[in-house]
Amino acid sequence: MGKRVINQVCRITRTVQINDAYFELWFSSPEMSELLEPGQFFEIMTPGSERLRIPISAYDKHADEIGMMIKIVGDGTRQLSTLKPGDALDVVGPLGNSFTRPTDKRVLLVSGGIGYPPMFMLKKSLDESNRIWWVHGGRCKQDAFDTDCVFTDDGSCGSKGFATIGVEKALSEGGFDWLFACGPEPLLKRCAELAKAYRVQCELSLEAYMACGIGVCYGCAVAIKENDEIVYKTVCKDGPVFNGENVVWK
Amino acid sequence: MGKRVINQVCRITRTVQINDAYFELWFSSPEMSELLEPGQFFEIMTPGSERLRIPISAYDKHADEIGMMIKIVGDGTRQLSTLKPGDALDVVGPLGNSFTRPTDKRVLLVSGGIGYPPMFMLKKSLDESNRIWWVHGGRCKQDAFDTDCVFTDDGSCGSKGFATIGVEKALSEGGFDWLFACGPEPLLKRCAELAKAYRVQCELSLEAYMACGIGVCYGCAVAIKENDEIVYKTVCKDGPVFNGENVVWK
Amino acid sequence: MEMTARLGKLTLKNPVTVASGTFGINYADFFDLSRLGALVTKTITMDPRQGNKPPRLFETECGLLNSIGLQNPGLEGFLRDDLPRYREFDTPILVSFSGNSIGQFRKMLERMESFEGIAGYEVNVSCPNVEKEGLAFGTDPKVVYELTRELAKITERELIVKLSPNVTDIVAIARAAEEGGATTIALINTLIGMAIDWQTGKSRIARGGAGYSGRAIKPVALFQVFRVAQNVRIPILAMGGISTWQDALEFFYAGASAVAIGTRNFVQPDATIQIIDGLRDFLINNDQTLSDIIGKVNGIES
Amino acid sequence: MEMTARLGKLTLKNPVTVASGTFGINYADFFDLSRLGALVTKTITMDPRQGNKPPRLFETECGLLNSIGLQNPGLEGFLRDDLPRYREFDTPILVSFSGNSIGQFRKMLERMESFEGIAGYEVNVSCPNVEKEGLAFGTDPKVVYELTRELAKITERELIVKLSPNVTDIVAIARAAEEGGATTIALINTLIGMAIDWQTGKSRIARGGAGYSGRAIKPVALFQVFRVAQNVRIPILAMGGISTWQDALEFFYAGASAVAIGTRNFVQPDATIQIIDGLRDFLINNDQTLSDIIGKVNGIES
Ligand SMILES: Cc1cc2nc3c(=O)[nH]c(=O)nc-3n(C[C@H](O)[C@H](O)[C@H](O)COP(=O)(O)OP(=O)(O)OC[C@H]3O[C@@H](n4cnc5c(N)ncnc54)[C@H](O)[C@@H]3O)c2cc1C
Ligand SMILES: Cc1cc2nc3c(=O)[nH]c(=O)nc-3n(C[C@H](O)[C@H](O)[C@H](O)COP(=O)(O)OP(=O)(O)OC[C@H]3O[C@@H](n4cnc5c(N)ncnc54)[C@H](O)[C@@H]3O)c2cc1C
Ligand SMILES: Cc1cc2nc3c(=O)[nH]c(=O)nc-3n(C[C@H](O)[C@H](O)[C@H](O)COP(=O)(O)O)c2cc1C
Ligand SMILES: Cc1cc2nc3c(=O)[nH]c(=O)nc-3n(C[C@H](O)[C@H](O)[C@H](O)COP(=O)(O)O)c2cc1C
Ligand code: FES
Ligand code: FES
Repeated sequence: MGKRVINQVCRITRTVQINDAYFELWFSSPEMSELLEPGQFFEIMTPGSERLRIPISAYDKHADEIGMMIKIVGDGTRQLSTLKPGDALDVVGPLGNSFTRPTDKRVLLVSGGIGYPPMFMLKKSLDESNRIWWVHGGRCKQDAFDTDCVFTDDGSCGSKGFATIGVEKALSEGGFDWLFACGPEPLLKRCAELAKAYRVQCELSLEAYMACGIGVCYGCAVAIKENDEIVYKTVCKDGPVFNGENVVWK
Repeated sequence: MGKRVINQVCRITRTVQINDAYFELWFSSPEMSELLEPGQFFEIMTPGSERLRIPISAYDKHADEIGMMIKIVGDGTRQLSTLKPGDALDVVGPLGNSFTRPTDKRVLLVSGGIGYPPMFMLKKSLDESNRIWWVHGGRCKQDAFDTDCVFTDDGSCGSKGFATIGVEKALSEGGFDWLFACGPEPLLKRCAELAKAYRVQCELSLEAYMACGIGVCYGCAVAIKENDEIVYKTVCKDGPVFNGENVVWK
Repeated sequence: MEMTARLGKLTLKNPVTVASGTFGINYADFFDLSRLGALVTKTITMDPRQGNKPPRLFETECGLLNSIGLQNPGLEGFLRDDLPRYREFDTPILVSFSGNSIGQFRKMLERMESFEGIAGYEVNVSCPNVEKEGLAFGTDPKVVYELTRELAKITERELIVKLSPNVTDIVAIARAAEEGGATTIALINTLIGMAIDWQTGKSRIARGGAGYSGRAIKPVALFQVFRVAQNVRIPILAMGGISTWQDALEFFYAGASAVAIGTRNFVQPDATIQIIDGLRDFLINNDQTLSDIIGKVNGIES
Repeated sequence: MEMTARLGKLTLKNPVTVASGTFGINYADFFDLSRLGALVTKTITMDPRQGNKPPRLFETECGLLNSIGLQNPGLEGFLRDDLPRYREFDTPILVSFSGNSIGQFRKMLERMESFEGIAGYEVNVSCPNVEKEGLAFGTDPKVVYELTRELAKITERELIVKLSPNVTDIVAIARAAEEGGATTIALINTLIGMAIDWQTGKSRIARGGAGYSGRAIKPVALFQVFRVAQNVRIPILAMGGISTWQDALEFFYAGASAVAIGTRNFVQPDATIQIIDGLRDFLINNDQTLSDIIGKVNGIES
């Protein structure tokens, strides 16, 4: 790929507690900020940690500052949530490929839960010539973020039900050229199916358990169709963004 | 032995930073305080720890409050040094046997470094009819505590040299009936030799790496002469106090 | 909540016991030992044993090294001093024992047969076999088969064979024990590890190599339990790094019928009770019984 | 500071390399790979391999489970695409490879012999042997001896045999490799472990069992290195949970001539460099050389 990956101990510049489960973490790195593209991610850890790094997507950037949005789901993310401005964060990145950025198209963004941050960054980087509609789904109010159309499983915010309802509605109204999605696998799978049915180009950002993050260990394999063959690609290096048509679902 | 051992989560009532390396930790436990005798120890940990408990001698007590004096030597003791009043401490104890308490005798107390706390408690509990002389040795000023006669390896406090000089001096002046000691092995060994040479009764408090702390795992074995046989005794249950004559030195 | 566990010929009131050598009567200070599903004793040998030179213990980053060397009062000392105290508790007593030849194993078992209050035996085959150049009994399926068969002939009690994990083919050994007449397989005994003080080059344990237990070995134990469960029909008593009731559930899913807690007792003296309570609450909350879980691991595709 | 290390036929500029499968050219983004004592490639096989079904990774409390299944581009793909890139660095390239029969191992080695820029081979014998009912090559001393002898006949290059720790008698296997003509023994490959999601009963790894590496296995690796060092004359390349230069020192004391860093690379991409620098500083501060340390473990009494 030829893209450079950097390992730096960076300073936390800002933290935002969004709600009980989600927080933002901002760090400063002119070098990474310059390289960063939407869809890419970082492998981060607090210095001295003995555990694997935690893969986290880029969410936003302001000049030298890079923002991430993180959901507390276990020990590692809980530990990250205790960081304060001035603390050190050991970052490897930017990692992985990025989304296609169309111009002058109708674009459907779809995010589920913590799939929100990469979509946010993609949206910001899309040319103004595009017309964008963003459907977001979450389990409850906590997982609901400001988008054009919000669904929650329990109806505590936006419409009740799965985001796929909103996706299908949007696509069935027609006119979309592109669908970009990030979120849980069932959502992505449905997006791929709908995109195919409605003949919309589709790029999905996948997740996988990761170790190296740079394409050497083959730990983060995902089955991808390539010239009618099924091969295992690395989510960390060949992805995380894949053409929706090529993903082989479990 | 029939003595009861308690496992309690206690409150830290007080902490004292003695110097960079030593601190005091006080916790409250009416039950343990009642049972406690000088020479005994506790196995302590911060609740939730995954590591073996840390054996720490009783240092002092005031009514329900029990004090320990701890030297920071590694991760576990460093972690303990961060505890604050009100924090929880998971304590197993009191453990092990205790010193003989003579009456109306001349008693020599000897401590080396972190061997100080059990001697402190022993001294407090000795009958006023006894006449006591206490020799303490340490590596440097930090390890020197208030006693009748202090030695440091580097001469930074008290006399320069090993505590054994003070022990020999005291014994050679004669009149001692008892020697109690706690500290590093070479010191204890020399005390045992000197006690024998000067025909003084001798009890030593030994250390060993421990797991269970209650005499079931046989991990803390020390070789002890018993009826002309050499057997392995447990420091945690048969000890930590042994008759100096019976200890088999490496 | 019904939590009984079948272990060979026994029905335990719950599926949690203790790992040999990590527990003793002294734990009665902390809780009522009758609450345990069973009580496994420290391994005893025919003659008293002094054990190994100290230092015998060292805690590594995630586990424990021990080199006790089976220090124990010998069979007669055990029968005279310890067994009566074990019998005071309302839970089956399983006596762990080891010999240096098949004949010695048999003699020990014969002697114990005449004592009441022993529900069964745990045969520790990790010890050197004097008849086979000191190779551990547990490394040779033929020897394990013969030993088990000899012992099965002379007892009607529960006969657990406890395996060492340090073998090329654990399944072959487990099958040999099953064929020989074992009624339960226990695994795993400790791995073998070492630690050296990098500042001085001194071995942390006087003997060099030492038994390695605790959290670090859990994945290894889980895999061996899984493998054996796939290949034998008798129940499995699982151990190896189990510290929480969640750990215990992993072992049940892998195929264990009961679990034993070892190294964790040193950290948390009532670990067994916390695990029993945690399991019971889990089963109640999920409206499940153990049999819904035992051996029901899923998601494996090759 | 003089830190050269002798490894069989090679003299390395320092005693630190990488463990096969945990490293690749991409690490050149983080530091100059020429600083490494040597570069060991991921294991390659004759034909390209897809690898195992995901999920392939799971981090346990103190280690890592992996089930990659030797995904690799095959020998020709490696020689065409990867080897030229490896050769750009000023450090010996050691190609790790594996076959499914002695014949296939030999063919692969013969093909590689005709390529420049390969300093030696690391023979991965942890793979199933199709000629012996799929039992791993590395579990049978006879097979290891034959395989090594066949390969030693046809190369003058450094010939490392990398052993699996999952055997009853590691010394027998190491001796077989030595007798067959190996110039270095590498150990250990991964233990085998498993993890299950206690909430769902799902195996964390699609294949069930998986390679277990990282800090948790360090004591096991150290003991096996010690045992083998006591029993063979050829040098040992040690690996298994090494994360710091202090860890590396333990392995040198146990008898290793060089060390390889594996799982730790994932946490700290420049772990190897930190270890090299730490070792150098230690040796300077103590006015020692590696040979003052290698094999000099003390304090062992039995
Ligand atoms: C490319 C990519 C981008 C991501 N972006 C974000 C993001 O922007 N914000 C966010 O909150 N989360 C993101 N995640 C998910 C995040 O990495 C996990 O939530 C985190 O690793 C959980 O760690 P933990 O220690 O808190 O929880 P744990 O208790 O360790 O694990 C919880 C779950 O997280 C997953 N996980 C754990 N370790 C890893 C690992 N090493 N690699 C991958 N998954 C793992 C597992 O599925 C596990 O079941 C992303 C993941 C990937 C792969
Ligand atoms: C009966 C007894 C009474 C003690 N009383 C005191 C006291 O009053 N004050 C005090 O400061 N220290 C006391 N110690 C020593 C104290 O237990 C150790 O310093 C402590 O365990 C070190 O733990 P760490 O994690 O800080 O250091 P680590 O880095 O883990 O170890 C440093 C050294 O401490 C020793 N040690 C580590 N773990 C154990 C263990 N489980 N059992 C025994 N020794 C261990 C080892 O020799 C090791 O080399 C006592 C020890 C014993 C056995
Ligand atoms: C200090 C200690 C002593 C042990 N003694 C014995 C023993 O006498 N007999 C035996 O079969 N296993 C013995 N074991 C092994 C344990 O019973 C158990 O199989 C092993 O430690 C794995 O379980 P754990 O990780 O939960 O401790 C001992 C383990 C330890 C730590
Ligand atoms: C993800 C991963 C992939 C591995 N791939 C290989 C391999 O291809 N060939 C091999 O010989 N060993 C392989 N190993 C084993 C390592 O080389 C090493 O022997 C083992 O992980 C122990 O070292 P460590 O604990 O430092 O990782 C792999 C290990 C891991 C974690
Ligand atoms: S995480 Fe190692 S290849 Fe993707
Ligand atoms: S520490 Fe277990 S017997 Fe003393």
